[in-house]
Amino acid sequence: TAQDTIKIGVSYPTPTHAWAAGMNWHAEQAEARLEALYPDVDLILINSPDPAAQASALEDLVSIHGIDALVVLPFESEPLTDPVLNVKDSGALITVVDRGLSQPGIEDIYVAGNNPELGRISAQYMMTRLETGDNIVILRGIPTIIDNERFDAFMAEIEGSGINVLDHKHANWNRDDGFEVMQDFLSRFPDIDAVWAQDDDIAIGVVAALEQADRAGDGMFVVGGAGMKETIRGIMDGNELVPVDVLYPPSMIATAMDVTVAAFKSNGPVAGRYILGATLITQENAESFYFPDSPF
Amino acid sequence: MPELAQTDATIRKPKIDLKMYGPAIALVILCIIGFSLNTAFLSEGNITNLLTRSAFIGIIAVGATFVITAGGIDLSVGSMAAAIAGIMIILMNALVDILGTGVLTVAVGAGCAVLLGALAGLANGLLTTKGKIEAFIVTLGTMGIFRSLVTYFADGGTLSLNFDIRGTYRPVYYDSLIGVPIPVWVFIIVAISGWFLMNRTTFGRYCTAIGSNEHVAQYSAINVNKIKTWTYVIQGLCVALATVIYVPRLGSASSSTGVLWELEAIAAVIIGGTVLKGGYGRIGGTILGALILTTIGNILNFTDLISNYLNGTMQGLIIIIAVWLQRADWGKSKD
Amino acid sequence: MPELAQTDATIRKPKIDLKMYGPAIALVILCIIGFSLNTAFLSEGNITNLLTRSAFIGIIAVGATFVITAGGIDLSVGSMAAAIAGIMIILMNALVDILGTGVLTVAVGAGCAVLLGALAGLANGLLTTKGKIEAFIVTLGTMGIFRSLVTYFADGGTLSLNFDIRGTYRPVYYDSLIGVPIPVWVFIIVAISGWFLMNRTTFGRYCTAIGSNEHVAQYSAINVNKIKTWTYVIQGLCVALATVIYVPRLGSASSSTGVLWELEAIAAVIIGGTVLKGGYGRIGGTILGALILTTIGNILNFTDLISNYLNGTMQGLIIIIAVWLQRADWGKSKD
Amino acid sequence: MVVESPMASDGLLCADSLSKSFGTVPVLFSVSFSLRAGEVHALIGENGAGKSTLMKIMSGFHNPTSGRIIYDGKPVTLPPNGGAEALGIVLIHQELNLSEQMTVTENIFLGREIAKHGILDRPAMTARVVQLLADVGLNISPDTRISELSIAQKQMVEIAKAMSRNARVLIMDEPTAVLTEAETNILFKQVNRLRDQGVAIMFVSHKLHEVKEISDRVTVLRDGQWIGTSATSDLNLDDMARMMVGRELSDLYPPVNEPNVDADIALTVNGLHTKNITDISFELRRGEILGFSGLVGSGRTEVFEAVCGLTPMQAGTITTFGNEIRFASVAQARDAGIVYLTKDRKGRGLLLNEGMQTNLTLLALPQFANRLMLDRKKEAFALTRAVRRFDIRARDPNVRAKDMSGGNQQKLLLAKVMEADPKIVIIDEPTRGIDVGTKQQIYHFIAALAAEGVSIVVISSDMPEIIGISHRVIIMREGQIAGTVSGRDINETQIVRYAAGLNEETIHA
Ligand SMILES: Nc1ncnc2c1ncn2[C@@H]1O[C@H](COP(=O)(O)OP(=O)(O)OP(=O)(O)O)[C@@H](O)[C@H]1O
Ligand SMILES: Nc1ncnc2c1ncn2[C@@H]1O[C@H](COP(=O)(O)OP(=O)(O)OP(=O)(O)O)[C@@H](O)[C@H]1O
Ligand SMILES: [Mg+2]
Ligand SMILES: [Mg+2]
Repeated sequence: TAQDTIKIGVSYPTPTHAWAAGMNWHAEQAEARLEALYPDVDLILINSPDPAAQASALEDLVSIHGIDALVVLPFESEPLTDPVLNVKDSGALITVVDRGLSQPGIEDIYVAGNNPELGRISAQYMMTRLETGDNIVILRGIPTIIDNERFDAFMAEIEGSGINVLDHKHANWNRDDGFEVMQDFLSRFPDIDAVWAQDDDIAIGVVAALEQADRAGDGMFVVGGAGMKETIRGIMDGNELVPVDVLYPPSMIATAMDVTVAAFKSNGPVAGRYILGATLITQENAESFYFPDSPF
Repeated sequence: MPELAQTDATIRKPKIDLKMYGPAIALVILCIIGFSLNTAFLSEGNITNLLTRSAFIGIIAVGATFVITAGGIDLSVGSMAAAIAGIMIILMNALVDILGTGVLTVAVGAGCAVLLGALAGLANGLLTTKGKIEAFIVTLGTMGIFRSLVTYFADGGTLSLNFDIRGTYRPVYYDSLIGVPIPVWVFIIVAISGWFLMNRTTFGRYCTAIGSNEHVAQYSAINVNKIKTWTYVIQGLCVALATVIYVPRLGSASSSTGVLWELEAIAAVIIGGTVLKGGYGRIGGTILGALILTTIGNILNFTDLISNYLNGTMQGLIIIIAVWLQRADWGKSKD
Repeated sequence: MPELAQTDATIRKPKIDLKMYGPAIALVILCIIGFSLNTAFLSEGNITNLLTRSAFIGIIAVGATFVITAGGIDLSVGSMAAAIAGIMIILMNALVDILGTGVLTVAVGAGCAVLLGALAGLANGLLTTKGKIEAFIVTLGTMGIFRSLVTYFADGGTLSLNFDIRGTYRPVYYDSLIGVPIPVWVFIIVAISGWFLMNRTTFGRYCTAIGSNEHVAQYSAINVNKIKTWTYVIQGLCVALATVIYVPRLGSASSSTGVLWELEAIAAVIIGGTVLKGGYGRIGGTILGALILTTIGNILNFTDLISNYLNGTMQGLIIIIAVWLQRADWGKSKD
Repeated sequence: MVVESPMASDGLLCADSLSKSFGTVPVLFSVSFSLRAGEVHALIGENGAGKSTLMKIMSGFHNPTSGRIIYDGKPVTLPPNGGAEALGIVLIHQELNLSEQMTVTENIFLGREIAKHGILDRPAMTARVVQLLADVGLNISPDTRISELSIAQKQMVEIAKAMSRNARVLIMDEPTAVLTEAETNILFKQVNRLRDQGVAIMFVSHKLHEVKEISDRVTVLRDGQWIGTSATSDLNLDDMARMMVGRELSDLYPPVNEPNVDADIALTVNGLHTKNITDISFELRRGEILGFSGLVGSGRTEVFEAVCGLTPMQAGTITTFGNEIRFASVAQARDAGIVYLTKDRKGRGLLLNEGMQTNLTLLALPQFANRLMLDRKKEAFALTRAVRRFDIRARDPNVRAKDMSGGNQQKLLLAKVMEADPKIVIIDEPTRGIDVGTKQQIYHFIAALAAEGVSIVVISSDMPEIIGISHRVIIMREGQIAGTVSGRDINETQIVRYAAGLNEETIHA
């Protein structure tokens, strides 16, 4: 009967770029898999275009669907803390994904990637390839906490290495902006040795600009991030321009859904924190991160 | 004048304008759809949520009704809300050291927010009237300026309200008075004042006259620039008020706060029957327009029949149909 | 007729309209600023980049000039570009199996894109004219619809062109003819055709008449609805053309393609001197407006003097100042 | 006087029992008459009688509710929106139908461009326009924007536009309302030329002496009904007026009271300069009616727009009742008791999409408000009063201004400025488009106001009107005062001599 159904709301931002689309794909896969496995589990997926809409969606999940548990990937940490707290007050189990809330102790389960780690690993790779006096430029994401965490960790790590950061501009995790900002960097700086693009989408635009300007050779390389399947494919094939990638797995939402369902279905305790690493993907290990069916 | 007397009877026939009820009918249809999808739609909790949510866009749209009626447009409202929210948060956080975390801090913060709103509106208004720059360009410019200011203040991240003040401030969004949430009360008050101002005062009449024909307004002893500037100030005040009740909801502001609110507000105004070119404004319609927009979003959260990706399609279709219902010449065959 | 002759002298004075040159002056000032920040600004490479980038917004803005001159507005162009790009990519990928990866596939894909553009414009036009719904609402609605369609097709992510076709198609963006990149050639051709259509044909004159006073146009036996619909079709064609040269750049489309292009296009039109309320359109100004907007972005990438977060502030200020320069009554004292 | 039968089907364009209602409001009742080739047929009637409506039906702009139009002996359904021009039926609208932002050439050829495959032949059009403008004696550049022209010039452009159409039937709805005599004479020359070419011409006017001068036959409408059609030669002006109004008219002009030369000075203008006028000085006494005469564009309007704060002043002083003032806005002028009634009732006078009440109270709105709050009962009362006082005839009390007849719009505008209870009233072209009956009412009204001590300035291009009601007349020429006449000197010869610059007078003396 309806009363016995376990309703689990899953709320995350509307995908507007490839990584988020990958996340959405993993969420939908997990929904189908889990609902087939447990007929009494109903997962309700809702995505929202901005923080206020996500707050509204959380209200609706409680007032209309009467959920028993919530899996939430907050648009932003701060604004969604209170709304998630309200859901918790309704008695639901809370699983937070990726971006932590600004107040500790609300979530029962936490599943996340590691943004500072992504910046740090990227910087460490740069330092293995570059020497004192070499120049890099940075293309950042959309001005947000995620971007700041990645960028600050990168800058802290590279500090004192003698590598010059010529400039950093926001390319908004977007291929077009990546292309245009890189074009302008190329006009402006005659000597660039490497590019940290932070994200695989930006990296695609950067590569196009490098090729157009004929500056893709001479040991130039680009480090993106996240683990887009085309990028990983390129790494497997030995692409010298984009030789590595730093993982930020979009499948974390599926992990979170699994753990949340397990909280109702398994006997052991599942509450706790699950932090996924920011693995450096190289030609050696690329194969195990390659999902050809995912949109990302 | 016998000929006047004789035609009189024919004329006084009450003219029921079906189009007046267009927005109301659209809203009722939406409610029926919502109810049939899930009876919880008409639950008290959901209705309350709906009204509370409509309050933001509704309050801003009331201001936009004045601007549009007087022939202007304001694209900056969403960014203005974000900037006001950001500055208010910075201010309140700073005031904690001086005034503590009590009601006083909140009151001072809210007061400054209102002042900022008025000033931002004044800037838009003066640039449009004294600067003689198209309202579209002025407010497109200030839209960019306000938005980047909040990004700058937040250093690209999020500005958060001090946790202790949040406790003091929270009730402004979450509490109720006689069963009606406080934001809804504010909405009601703004709506009634707006209606009154538009329909029962010289100011409203002047807005209509200016939007209708600026030359005639000028020749009729109306201070066109002053009235136009005031419409932007009112818009700014409405944005500030909406922000004051918005901040306790999420306790923070970032560069993504209020994105696209300007389009939603203008859409609410026009769905409500106000004419975009000016000269005819309907506050009541605007309120209904805001409710319609919120209800569409609410209904789409009710069902997973439709791919989430197609939300935009549904919204677009419903908006177009809602306006078409009231604009088409239903009465024509009866003439 | 002495009494009529007397006004003659006042009128025949050749009026040099300083305002006409406003956008050109603004552009020159920007270039000087750019050059003083970094001499590489005027390098051939950067100028080529600038012109090529301007081509997208410029081509779309030429279409927008017609829509706005005839008193309409089209908010859907950015989403329309994304949707057309998405469908074109899906189509080309599907055609590989039938037609191979040669020029034919690209040509068929591009042809379909143009057709889609015309159809999308036709939909906007008919909803506005036959449906009697405000252009603002129609295109706000179709903006949501087109955007969500591309998100749907791309499953929220990115649609990528088959790698082999990309090789065939790539030159359309990256190659040059007599030293001028192909997108710039397209831009030039669209600009000249647009100018000709606006200033030298009955169609352009009818657009002006309709935007100036719809009633007068109608009483002059002009088919108002037909002309207005055509302006949207032209807008759609321009969007399609811009898309056809945009896709080979990165070979992909996603839900973030073309976001805010509508506002950029409208801003370009108005910076160029066209009046938002209609009745006065200047294609030449629009071209300059598009160049100004691209140059602002370019200059901001050329300096790290200004916090990244304040880019929006700079853009907003420059837009307002550029328009103010041409709108203020400079000539007043000289009259 | 021979009244013809209503239906004579010998004409080129005939109305056969045309009726028209707007919604439920009937405006025309089974009107029939015929228009012959090579005649000038005048149509006269009171404001709101239905003349414009009838003309619009006969040129396809309105559909009749019942009845037929017979053209060339065959019943036709005319194409809408000016499409009838293709059949040779051209209408000059009572209200100007020009696109303000476009140039003279663009307007004259709007919808009828000379073009090959849609590509404009601009030299051909310019050449044609130069010719047309010369024909109507308008010496302006074909590239002038309409917004830069005076109303009279706009009207002449409308006439040139109609001439360019090679009409078989030319219908002119009050073309001379805004023209001075000189321009009217040019128009009549063109009309005569067209008549000789066999064009059928319909001429609507409230200026009965013009009707007498130009027309061959006259048709009278009253309250939407056909009253009669006669040969013009059979009628004198009084007959026409009687047929229109349905009663005998007493004197058109009220007796002119002797002005009180000792009365206080209400307004003094000294050395006024603006963009187009130089060194204007005059005085206006309490209870005086001061006429301002002069040719089109002589700057009369600009003098008073400057006085009321509508046009920036470059030099000079203005004194009212002893206080030197300089109004920054119309509101200040109104509060000081000075109001200005514009001659551009459509562009500057009335909100066309609003009803009578909104328009009536707009200028004096603060009087109808208590601390911002509108007193709607007071407004409604004011409307009732104004309708009675100015005999505003609207069959539908909720009618929008744009649907009122031209003359009734003018009356509403007069009522609007009078709501401000002014001490000084400046009326620009007070009786433009007003029927004789109402004209008489307005003249008596002006005289009564003056008798109450209100000072009145009448700017008019209607010479008999200026002569008939003014105590004193100032004549302007090329932005300067050319002369002042008063008492017995107020006659046509004197005024024309000053206006044409034949009498020289030192003004400062
Ligand atoms: N579109 C309309 N809708 C409603 N009523 C109208 C419309 N057009 C005209 N009327 C009414 O029809 C009547 C006749 O108007 P019409 O303009 O034909 O008068 P007229 O004889 O030309 O008067 P005038 O001498 O003042 O120009 C008026 O009462 C007017 O208000
Ligand atoms: N060439 C022009 N360009 C722009 N505005 C003009 C021009 N000529 C006149 N005007 C404006 O038109 C209005 C009336 O002009 P003016 O005072 O010359 O007319 P007038 O003497 O009253 O003649 P009439 O009323 O017979 O046309 C004024 O506001 C004036 O500024
Ligand atoms: Mg499900
Ligand atoms: Mg008339």
